[in-house]
Amino acid sequence: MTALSGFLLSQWYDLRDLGNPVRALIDWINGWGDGTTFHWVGYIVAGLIGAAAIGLFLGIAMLSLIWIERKAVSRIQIRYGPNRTGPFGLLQPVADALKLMQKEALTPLAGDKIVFWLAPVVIFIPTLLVFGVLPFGPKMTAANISVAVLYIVAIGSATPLVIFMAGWSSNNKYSLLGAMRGIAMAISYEIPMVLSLLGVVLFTGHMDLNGIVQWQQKYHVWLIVLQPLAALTYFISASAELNRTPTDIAEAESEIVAGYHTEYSGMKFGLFYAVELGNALAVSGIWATLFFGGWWLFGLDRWIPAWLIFLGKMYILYGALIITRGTLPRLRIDQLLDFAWKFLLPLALVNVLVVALEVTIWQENGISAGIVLPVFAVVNILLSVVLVVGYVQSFGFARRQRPRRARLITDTLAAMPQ
Amino acid sequence: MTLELTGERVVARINELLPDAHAEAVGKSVYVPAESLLAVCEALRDDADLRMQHLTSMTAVDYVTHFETVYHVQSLAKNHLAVLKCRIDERDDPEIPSVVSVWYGAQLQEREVYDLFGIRFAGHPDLRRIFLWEGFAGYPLRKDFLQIAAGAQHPGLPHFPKQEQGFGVLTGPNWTAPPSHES
Amino acid sequence: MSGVGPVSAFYVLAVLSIGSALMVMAARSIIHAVLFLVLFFVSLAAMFVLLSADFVAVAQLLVYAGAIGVLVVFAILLTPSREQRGMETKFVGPGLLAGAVVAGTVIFIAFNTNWPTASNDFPSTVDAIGQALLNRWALPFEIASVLLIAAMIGAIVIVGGRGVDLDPGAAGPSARLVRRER
Amino acid sequence: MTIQTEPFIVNIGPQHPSTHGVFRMRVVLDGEKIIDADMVVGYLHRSLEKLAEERTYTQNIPFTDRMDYLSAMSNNLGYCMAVEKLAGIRVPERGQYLRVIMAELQRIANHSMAIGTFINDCGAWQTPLMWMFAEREKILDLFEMTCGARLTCNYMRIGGVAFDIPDEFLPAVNGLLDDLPRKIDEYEKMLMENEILIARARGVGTIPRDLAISASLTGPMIRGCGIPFDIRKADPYAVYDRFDFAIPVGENGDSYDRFLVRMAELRESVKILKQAVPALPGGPYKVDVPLSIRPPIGDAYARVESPKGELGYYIVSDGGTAPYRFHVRAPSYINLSVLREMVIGASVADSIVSLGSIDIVIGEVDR
Repeated sequence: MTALSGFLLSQWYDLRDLGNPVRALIDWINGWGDGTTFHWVGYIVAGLIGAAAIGLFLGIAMLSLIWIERKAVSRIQIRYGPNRTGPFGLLQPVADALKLMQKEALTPLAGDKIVFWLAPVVIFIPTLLVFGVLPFGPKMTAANISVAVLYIVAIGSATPLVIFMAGWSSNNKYSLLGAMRGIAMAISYEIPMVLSLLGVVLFTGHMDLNGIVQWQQKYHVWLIVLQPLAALTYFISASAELNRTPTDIAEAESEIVAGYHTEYSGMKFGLFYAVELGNALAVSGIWATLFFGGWWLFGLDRWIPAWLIFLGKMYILYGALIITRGTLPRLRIDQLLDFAWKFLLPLALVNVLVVALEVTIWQENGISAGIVLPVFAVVNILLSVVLVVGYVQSFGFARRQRPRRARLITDTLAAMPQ
Repeated sequence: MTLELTGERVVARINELLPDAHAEAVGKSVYVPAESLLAVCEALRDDADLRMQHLTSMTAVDYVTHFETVYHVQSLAKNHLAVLKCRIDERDDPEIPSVVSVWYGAQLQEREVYDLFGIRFAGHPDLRRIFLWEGFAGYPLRKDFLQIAAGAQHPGLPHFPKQEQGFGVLTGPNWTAPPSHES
Repeated sequence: MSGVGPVSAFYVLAVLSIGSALMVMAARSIIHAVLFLVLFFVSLAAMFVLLSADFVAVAQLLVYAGAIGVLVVFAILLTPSREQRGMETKFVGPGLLAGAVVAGTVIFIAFNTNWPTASNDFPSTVDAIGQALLNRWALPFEIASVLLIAAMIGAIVIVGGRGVDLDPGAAGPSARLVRRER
Repeated sequence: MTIQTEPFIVNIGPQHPSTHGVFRMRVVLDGEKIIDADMVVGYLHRSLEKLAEERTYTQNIPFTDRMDYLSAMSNNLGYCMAVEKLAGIRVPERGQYLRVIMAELQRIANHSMAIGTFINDCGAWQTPLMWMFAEREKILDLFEMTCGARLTCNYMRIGGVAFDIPDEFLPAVNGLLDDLPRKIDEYEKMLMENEILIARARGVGTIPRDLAISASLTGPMIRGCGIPFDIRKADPYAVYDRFDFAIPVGENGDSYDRFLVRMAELRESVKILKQAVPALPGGPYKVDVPLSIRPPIGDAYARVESPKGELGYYIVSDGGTAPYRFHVRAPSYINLSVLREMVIGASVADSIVSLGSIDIVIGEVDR
């Protein structure tokens, strides 16, 4: 038994990292012929495996997320949620998908048909591309590019354009309003998002996600401790771009029906729905990678497969998104933009300044990390608490001194205006 | 308990305020001639004694020989209620002054009466049909509405309102109903 | 740039970028033109990836596809619709002439410049760019940022405070829906 | 230099998630700002007033259920009171108490729904709606227990109520009454203190006090403006004058105040119920009234405080078995007359909040 497990763990199909078997396969292909002629086969096979893995993962993840989200939200809403299809309603997502596929795919007569058809397809691309750089394990990154953080931002910045495509081509006023709102919001929230990511990049000196995880592994600390402000601003601004409830102004159901995807039906709507979930998952994945150590879990990753740790973190953080969705009412667009420009942006700027100072102090003086990191952690946490609480107090949307209860009148006639 | 003012009481007050209003009391209600309706309503609203600030309900009744509009007005401060009625003898094109300038709340109720009884309210800022569409033939709450011979004409538009005039908002005072089948 | 993969990728991208650039001109609808423009930006970014210029590629995507594309879209949405329709222009001749001159110049430069050959060993471009921007070119960088901020504030001053002037009509129920003119 | 923009006409409704039925608001937008608004109703017009002229007085009771289908009991009550006033019928004590109990339960059910949908209109993802539904559900169970129907109860009769309550009704009501205050506390804590809700609803759809009076507003709409006008106090019907309760009023007349008023009214209704249920007397629950009653010639106007406001019935009798004229003063409809004032100048999002705070039911607007 020990021999078997030792063999398993030492061999290329070590399941702690699924990158190992793939690497072995590619190496084997590359070894064909004289060792260089068939490199292009390896090139293509590697690409195909990466794409297939992401596609498969996303497919399963989205199906599971539909169920998880519906179930969790229904618990918040004191109801049972799906419980008829399959055990615990587990087959509900499948049923949903089947239903959507069977539905008629309507195309507005006066709309722009090509763009209308293209939008739900194109909107999938950024989601897929983001998952391409997420490190599921030490060697489990489909594309380990050196500017991954910037890449994520760049990919995300393409989404508003697709939203616009969907909204404009529907030739529906609600859709157009939704598209305009979506673009305005995406532009505003990109700035605090980039700035909060800048804090992380400055602190770690890495722009590739694996490097950031390894940095956290090296100093044995999660970045949320060192960068609480960045974690907060990133979470808020990234989740704002997801079009989920507190910030779903682009598809605000009660105002503009469904925003940019009002006119979509059938599987085209299903794609938008899936992308929304996929993006939410991507954001929680990025959040987990940047601020919660990614696949690393205080040495436990030696025994637990790294990808399991990462998936666990990702799903737990996704829970935070579900809770915000289930509990908060929507903000108005001007309040949302105010929030981005007047609350998140200053906080993110302060964070960048503080990080720059700290990194300079650390690097220039060559102080050992053991001393400097705990100090930074305490300072940053205190600073972020003070800043957030103080700012909320002074910025607060509504003033404090307002009646929060209705006045009760027993003698109505006397209280009538004369 | 809201005091339901008797007709005499209200008429006495009206006669004090407006001697030539010719209001006349019948039981609990006050019959006001259409010519002095607006003046009476305004006086009742502004009178410190009655303070009829709140138009509770406004409707009309078709008595076949004549129409009657009924106004239930009340004072929140004094907690009393009076019933004003106004008789319209004309049937083909009944018209009566609008009280929207006195009570803003009459706006929708007068539109409803116009829609269902065909009583025109002179001075109403926005007199359009509300439940039925412009061009609906007949006024359903009139007692003779069902007497349209079956098959002779279906109430309704001969065609959709947008059919001829291009596009845009086509209901409203600038839009005239297309000629109906009757002619 | 050798090997089957990169070469085939290059040709695909070349066709894509030139094709989309042509379609920008040929598209009748201005929105389609913008979308083709964005496609062109994206294929150019992919081209940079092929040249191992990660940072430039991502910046291209971020700035051009993300920001400029969205800005152009916004500008189009905010202009009245009658100016959006593609129309025949009488400037075909001069346009062609100007295009030919520009193309000729570019081709001339391309063939007559002594392009330095890149080494095969690419260091991380991000590091180099970061060092260059914050050490050697720190002053121009800062001046550019100040200039941009000035432009931004200027734009806000020009636009802000001058709300759209539309008569909401008389208050009360007398105001009516405005008839849409065309 | 002025920026030229084109106004943009948007039809909010008739099929829109937030119009609570087939209501249509035609707005002219400048960007997101509403510069003009107009309402279009009538999609659900069933010509109730005409239909009623063809049916006997008793046959008309089920029609009233279908007006404000969220508060059928109050609708029944108002109609029966009008006919009783016309015919001079006195309802026995027990019938009066049962009517009050049912009307107050209905008020709780309706306000739960109103608050839930209002917060839904503010953009919450159905959570408050579901919570409020849980409470409403229990009350509908009580109705089902009493008269077999949950929504369109058809429970009141001219001269009393249709049936006596079953034995298990009172324990169930008492259980509910013990439970409700705690739940209301919970909801108040969750909803009224919510910063986003305050930001969304405060100062939105503000109605000046004099406009509120002039525009004949009633119910939570006028009470939100600080005017304690409530028929139960001003013109007590049934046995409301025997109970001790207060009228909650708001301060500024904005959407948030209307929400506060509804929230506080839940509590006041519980208070009334807690007094009415133990005091429920024995005896007959209705007087015998012929099915085709012929009230004397004349007219009568009776009104009740329905959850939406003053629900008045104006009935003219010609001495026959059917009303000569049957008019309903529908609170939702008349409350809509300030819609234009509320939404002009606001954004689309705010207009939805304003509309949600009126608490319209299209069945009642169109009748």
